[in-house]
Amino acid sequence: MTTYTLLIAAPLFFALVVMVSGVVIRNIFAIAFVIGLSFLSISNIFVFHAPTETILPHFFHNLFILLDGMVLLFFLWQGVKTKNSLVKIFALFQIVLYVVVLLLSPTLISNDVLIDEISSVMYLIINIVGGIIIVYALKYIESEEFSRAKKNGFIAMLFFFLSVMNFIVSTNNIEIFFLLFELTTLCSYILIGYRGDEMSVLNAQKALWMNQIGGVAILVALIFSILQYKTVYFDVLIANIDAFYLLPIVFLAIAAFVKGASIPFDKWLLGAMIAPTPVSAILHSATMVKIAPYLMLKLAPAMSGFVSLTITLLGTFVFFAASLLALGKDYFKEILGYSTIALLGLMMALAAIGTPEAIVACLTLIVFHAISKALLFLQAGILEKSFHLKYVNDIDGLINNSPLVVFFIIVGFASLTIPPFGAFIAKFMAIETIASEIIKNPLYVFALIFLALGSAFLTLLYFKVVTKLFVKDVETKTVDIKISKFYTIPSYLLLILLVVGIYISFELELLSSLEIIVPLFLVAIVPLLFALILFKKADRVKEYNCGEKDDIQLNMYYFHMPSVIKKDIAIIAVVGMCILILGVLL
Amino acid sequence: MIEILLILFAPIIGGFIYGFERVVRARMQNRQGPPLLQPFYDMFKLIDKQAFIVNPYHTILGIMHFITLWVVVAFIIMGQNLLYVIFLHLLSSIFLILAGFSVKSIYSHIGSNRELLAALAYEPILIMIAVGFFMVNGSFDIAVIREHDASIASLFLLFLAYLMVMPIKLKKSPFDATEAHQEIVGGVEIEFSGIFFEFLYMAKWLEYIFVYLLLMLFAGDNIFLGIGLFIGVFLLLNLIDNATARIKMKHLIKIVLSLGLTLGMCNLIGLAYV
Amino acid sequence: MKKIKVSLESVREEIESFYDYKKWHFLTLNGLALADNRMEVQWIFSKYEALDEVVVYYAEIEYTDIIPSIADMIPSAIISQREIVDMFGVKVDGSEKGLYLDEDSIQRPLSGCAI
Amino acid sequence: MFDLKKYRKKSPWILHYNAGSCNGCDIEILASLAPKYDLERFGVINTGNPKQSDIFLVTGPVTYRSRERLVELYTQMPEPKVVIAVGSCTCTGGVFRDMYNVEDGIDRYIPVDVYIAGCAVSPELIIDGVVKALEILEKKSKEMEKALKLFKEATSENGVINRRNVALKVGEVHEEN
Amino acid sequence: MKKTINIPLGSQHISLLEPVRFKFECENEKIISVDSDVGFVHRGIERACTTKFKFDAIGYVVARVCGLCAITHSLSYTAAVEKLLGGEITKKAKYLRILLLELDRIHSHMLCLSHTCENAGFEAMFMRIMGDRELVMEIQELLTGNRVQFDYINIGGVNRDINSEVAKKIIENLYEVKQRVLGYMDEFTNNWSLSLKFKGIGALSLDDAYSFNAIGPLARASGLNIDVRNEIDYLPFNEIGFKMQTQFEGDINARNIVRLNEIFNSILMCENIVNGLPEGEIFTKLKGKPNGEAIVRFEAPRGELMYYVKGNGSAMLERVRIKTPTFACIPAFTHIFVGENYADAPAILASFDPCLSCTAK
Amino acid sequence: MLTSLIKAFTNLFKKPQTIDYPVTPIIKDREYRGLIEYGEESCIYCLKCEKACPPGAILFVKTETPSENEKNKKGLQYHYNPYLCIYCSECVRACPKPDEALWQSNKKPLPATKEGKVNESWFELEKLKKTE
Ligand code: NFV
Ligand code: SF4
Ligand code: SF4
Ligand code: SF4
Repeated sequence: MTTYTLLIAAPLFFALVVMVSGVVIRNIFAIAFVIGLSFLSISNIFVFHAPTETILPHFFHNLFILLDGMVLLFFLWQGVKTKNSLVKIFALFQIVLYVVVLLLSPTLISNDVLIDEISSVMYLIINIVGGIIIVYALKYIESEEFSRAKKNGFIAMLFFFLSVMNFIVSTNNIEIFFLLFELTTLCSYILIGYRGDEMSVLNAQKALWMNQIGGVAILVALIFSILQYKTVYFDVLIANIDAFYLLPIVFLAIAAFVKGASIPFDKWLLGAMIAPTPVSAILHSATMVKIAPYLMLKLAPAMSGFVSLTITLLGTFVFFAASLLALGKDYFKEILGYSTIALLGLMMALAAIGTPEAIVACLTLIVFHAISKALLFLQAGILEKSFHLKYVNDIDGLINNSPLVVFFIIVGFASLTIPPFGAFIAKFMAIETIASEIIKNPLYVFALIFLALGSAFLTLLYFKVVTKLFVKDVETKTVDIKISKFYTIPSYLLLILLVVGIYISFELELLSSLEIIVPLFLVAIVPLLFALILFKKADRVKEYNCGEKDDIQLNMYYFHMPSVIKKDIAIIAVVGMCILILGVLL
Repeated sequence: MIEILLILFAPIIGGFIYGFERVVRARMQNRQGPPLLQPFYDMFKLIDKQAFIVNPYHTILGIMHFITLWVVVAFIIMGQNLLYVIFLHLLSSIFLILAGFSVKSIYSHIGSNRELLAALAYEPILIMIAVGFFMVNGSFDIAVIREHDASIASLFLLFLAYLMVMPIKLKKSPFDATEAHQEIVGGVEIEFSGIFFEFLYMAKWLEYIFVYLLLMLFAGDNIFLGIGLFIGVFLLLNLIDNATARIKMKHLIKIVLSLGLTLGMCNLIGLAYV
Repeated sequence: MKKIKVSLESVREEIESFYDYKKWHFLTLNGLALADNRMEVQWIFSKYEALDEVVVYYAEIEYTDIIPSIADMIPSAIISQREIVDMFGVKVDGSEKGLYLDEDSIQRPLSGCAI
Repeated sequence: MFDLKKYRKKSPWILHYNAGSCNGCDIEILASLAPKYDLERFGVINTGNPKQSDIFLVTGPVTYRSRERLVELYTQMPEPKVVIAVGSCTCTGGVFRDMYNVEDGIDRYIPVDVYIAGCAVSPELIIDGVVKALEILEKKSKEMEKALKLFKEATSENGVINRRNVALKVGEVHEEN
Repeated sequence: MKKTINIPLGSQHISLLEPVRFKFECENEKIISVDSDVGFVHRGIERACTTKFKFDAIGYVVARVCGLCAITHSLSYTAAVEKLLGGEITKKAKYLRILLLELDRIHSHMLCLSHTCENAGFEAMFMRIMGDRELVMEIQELLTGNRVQFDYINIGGVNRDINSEVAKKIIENLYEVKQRVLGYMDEFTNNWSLSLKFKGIGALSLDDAYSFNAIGPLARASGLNIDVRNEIDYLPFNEIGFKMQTQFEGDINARNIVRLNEIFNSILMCENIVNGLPEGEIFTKLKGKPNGEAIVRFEAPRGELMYYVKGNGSAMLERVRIKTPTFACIPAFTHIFVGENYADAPAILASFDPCLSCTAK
Repeated sequence: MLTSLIKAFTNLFKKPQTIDYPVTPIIKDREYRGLIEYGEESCIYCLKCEKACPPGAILFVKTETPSENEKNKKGLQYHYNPYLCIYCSECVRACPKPDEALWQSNKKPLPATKEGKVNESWFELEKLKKTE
């Protein structure tokens, strides 16, 4: 048995086990499973030498077709049941297209499973970060008011999700990819609608129909691919690609945009906030949306010239626009959501550029983004559960109550902005690649501008949150509020991952050692100083308030985003995509 | 060796520039002005004074701002990657902004907010300048840029854009809304006192060094051109400082961002075609 | 200077019928301590672009009386009303104390009975 | 030895508070910052921020509303600091002496180091006063200034100096004497 | 969810000369409501005038209501007492009174302009105007012996005579000032950054000016023709070339232009006075004690100042009521602030030229 | 804006307007209203100045050792507080013998320090005066 089969099969089994047991046993099992999965994914790296290739037996193909049919019919049924015409239409559309695909039988056969470096990296993220989130979810779900079975089902679903994700990054067959794509849609549909109230159901449906657009796009791509290249395999498709017939690639890219919740498909990811926080965490960091950059990376070798440029521009535009839109938000998770969308845009842009440097940058960003976002979402959950806070405006002076959470939040945001963390490295490398790209094609200047503006907006955005944490008066006393170990330990683990990540980027020499060590030192020295120097002896006085003594009311500036801007941005994005398709068609 | 000396004495050189500028400004306003060494007198006085703190974070972040800025200057002098330097400089601003946010003082808060918005305005332009240097010299390394010929001719539009960034960083009108003594009493620095304020005060000197070192990059390996640029821009900045009022944050962002980005874009596209 | 005596009840009507905001402007509300615990309140108006045409409406009241407010007709009167409340300790409709005086300073200093 | 104390004299930063004056002295302070008298040549900066100032220029007899603000600003100034009473009315009450809403001069509330007479003081007098104040500043220790007779004891809880609400009300003063 | 910030301006603030307290409630930096407290400088002069000082000393006391418009205060009070005492003062005394009144207006307006510039972040302009203002201060000192509190006006006339040397100096300096002010005019109309700061900011419409009873430059900038110099006859303003200055925009810039034009007009008046000074005594002794009531209005630099004086035939007066221009304008001020940017607030405030020591007395 | 630029530039090469006070002290104008001075010999002790002074900066207080002026029947001593005086010169105008007994000089009042006990000593005098 190869590792990948274990990675795919084991979580399925875990899901079943977790389903049946009681709390304590379930927790023990789940933790054990997570540890196991992590080890597996790590060992995969060490075992890994050359790409693994496997052709699955015919039986599996039939099974998958059956499953696919079931999933699509389920969607249709859901559409009928909830009377949501969009869901219905897209489900029907998919069924029709799927039938067409099945009728056209491809001739060029290749491996169904192909595991390369990128997959191995994805394994790491999915299993380790995802696993950590599951551990966190164990406690989180206990604080909700659901039946025992439903709670267990939740954990099981998460494991199932991991399995699907593990598979999706190993497959080479676009048909299987389509199935798994639909399965993730299904998972997210169930998880988002998990709470079962009106809002959840609505948002789940939104996620459903939007993700089905991705399915449609994949199917269209499949059809074009079969018609022109007679294959349903990524590697064959990419190897035989004809620079004048990129339609399948473009449609796959659009599917990626849908999964990556790029503008204008951003609604579903934001709607997903309604679900329990671990769901958001897992969607944003380890699973689901990560399909988008992964797919792009897979397609990268096939892209060139116009397509590469347009997707880069689109990606950077999304980066810019999403961070702009996020400025108008107040809800903590929503801010995180938009920043995910933005960074996904950047990842896809980087993947589309496709130079080796860009791909390294993209991978770094994927890894670090997963860790940081997971960390931040866990904190969002803690804020919700332990402090009953949701809006950034309310987290005034959190540092007085829980320095630990504040520390985590700050580390989370810092790791997305400042050197020497991976997100920074990626941004840095992105600028470098784009800069060298401009020499070839001046239109990349716009990508640069979007990137520069977007990163400035993102910084601004992170401050929107960080601002409020610190506020401390001369007189306020610090009251420590205890937080459950189940919450803090996953955070610590993620923190360790971050450090490991920095170490690895140090090893890989993504930046010169000086460039990593110095800022790391600078950043790390601050909490140390916090801990060591308390200025016990220094005299303290009140803040200057014009000599007055009444209470001060503080707030970060807020940015009102008129809906016109939102509409304009969506229109620009749609137009961009149309240009992409039209340009390829012509 | 000389580099190490330069790094060590960077704040002092900055202090001289600052002191000289105060004299020049006074003269431009028809006044006698303080002595040239005034910044150092201030420094010694501040060291000697009682220091109040509001909370420890505030103080530490303020000190970190100074240290990081020093590191930035050191990196420039050592000829590191320009893009990296710009980001590191952003880190130093971030420390300052966080410091401003960490106290419960309204003016400090507004100052931080404005500082943040100002960073929004000048960061993209600085990045474009770095890219411009890359396109001319084929490298982001400052050491390489210093060895090449003066790039001011090919980067002239970006140079103009940089001229707009300088007053923001040096807190000079018309773009000094972040400090705005008459509105928010100095903004971020308001709650610092005594020796802790001293760090911020010296950070200002380092800011001078940072800004003018970046300016000198436009002159490449031509030292005389560099000095000429320094003197010319120094005079120009002070003249403009004395001929304009402070404009609002809103206008600042609009002007700097739109004008700066257009200039930068034209320049980069032009470079790509040439 | 023309002085017109009014009673407290009718002052609002008188002023309403007389005051045209494009012709007259309200100067101030004046108070005057009289003997035996009475005071005189004066509403002083002057005419735009006329040679020294000042009209004074006045009423003699007790300190316990409530003076009607004219702030709805003449928004700028609000501050004079607050002043007279502070200085004489009388009540004016809708005007609270505390324009000048703190709790611990001498109250109603201009009235005959400062405390 | 390198004596830091002598630099106090060279960089006095001022804070100006108007505790109820008639403006006459305030505009003269402004005038003394202006080109003709140019206090900045002594290193003076008008910081407007108590936490960074050394010299407290007060004008006006203290009105009731200003008392607490005056004390608040005074406590926010780090040591060593000097207080200059600018103008006759600040020194002793001037014409406003015995009016019902003022206290006669600011030295009822905070210790005054230099008194400048004049109504209004002219910029030369202000410069004289500042120069005098600088001499005093150089000799001052960094001890926290002693409370005045109109102060209650300053309370200090775990390092936080709190002198708010410490100015006695007028009635209380008489009781004490 | 609260998104507003409360920004205090005062009571001690570097952009303020005097303690006044505004508490702005802001959305971001846009002011949505204003809370003001103006009573910091209340000293109780009105009461002291009736209990502590005799009527002939009050002229010097009310001058200490405010250092900027001291001359108007003592003049108004004196005029009121002279009205009660009956009797006429000499023409020369009247001319000298106007001379000082207008000089005071010039220096007060220059102060206001420079302060507005400083609060708009234009330090150089502040220094420039303050430097030129010394020219006016110089002649004031020559004329009266003090730079700010002139104590020049006495019941029955003025305290000091003017000699030819001083007259020459006045003409010289005023000519110089005129040249400088022409330069400001250019700066205020043409400077790009100042127009961003001043044009269209802090505007008061004509209708609002009427309904809020705005006075002084504030009203004249909105096009409301109110200038007490036009409405009184105890001093011969019209003889010496007074002209009303109005603008129509009502914003900071219009106020500045009104002030600049008034400076020109005042300079003209001063020159006319010095050139055509009649011969005669400067002081006539007025006998008796004030009895009856009198209302006197004068145009202070900030607008209409009103004195109500009531005497009962003894040396102690019964009531002195001071209505100052700023006091009457406070409601208008708070109205103007709403909707503006906090970044503009100091400049707007300075452009009102508020005088709190006048307001609170 | 251009004029300002030019102005600033030319100012750079001009001699600044600043006067060199206090290194070279300026002599105040002859007419400057400075400290009130008192000529003991010519005073006729009519106390008009004391009454006329608005803030009460002139006090005539009884002492043990009065000066040898035959007009001084009550044994009074002239006291003057420059820190209370508002330099209005009302006292001089009230004095029957201006320029001899009481006149306003053009001397500037000196700044006092804490040691000067500006207020305390004057309070004592006022108390003495009240108890008379
Ligand atoms: N308000 C006022 Fe005055 C004036 N002008 C008034 O009478 O300044 Ni202090
Ligand atoms: S001393 Fe005189 S001029 Fe100065 S503030 Fe007091 S009253 Fe006004
Ligand atoms: S000048 Fe005025 S205040 Fe001074 S002593 Fe004479 S009368 Fe009194
Ligand atoms: S008024 Fe003149 S003469 Fe009379 S006591 Fe005073 S100083 Fe002496």
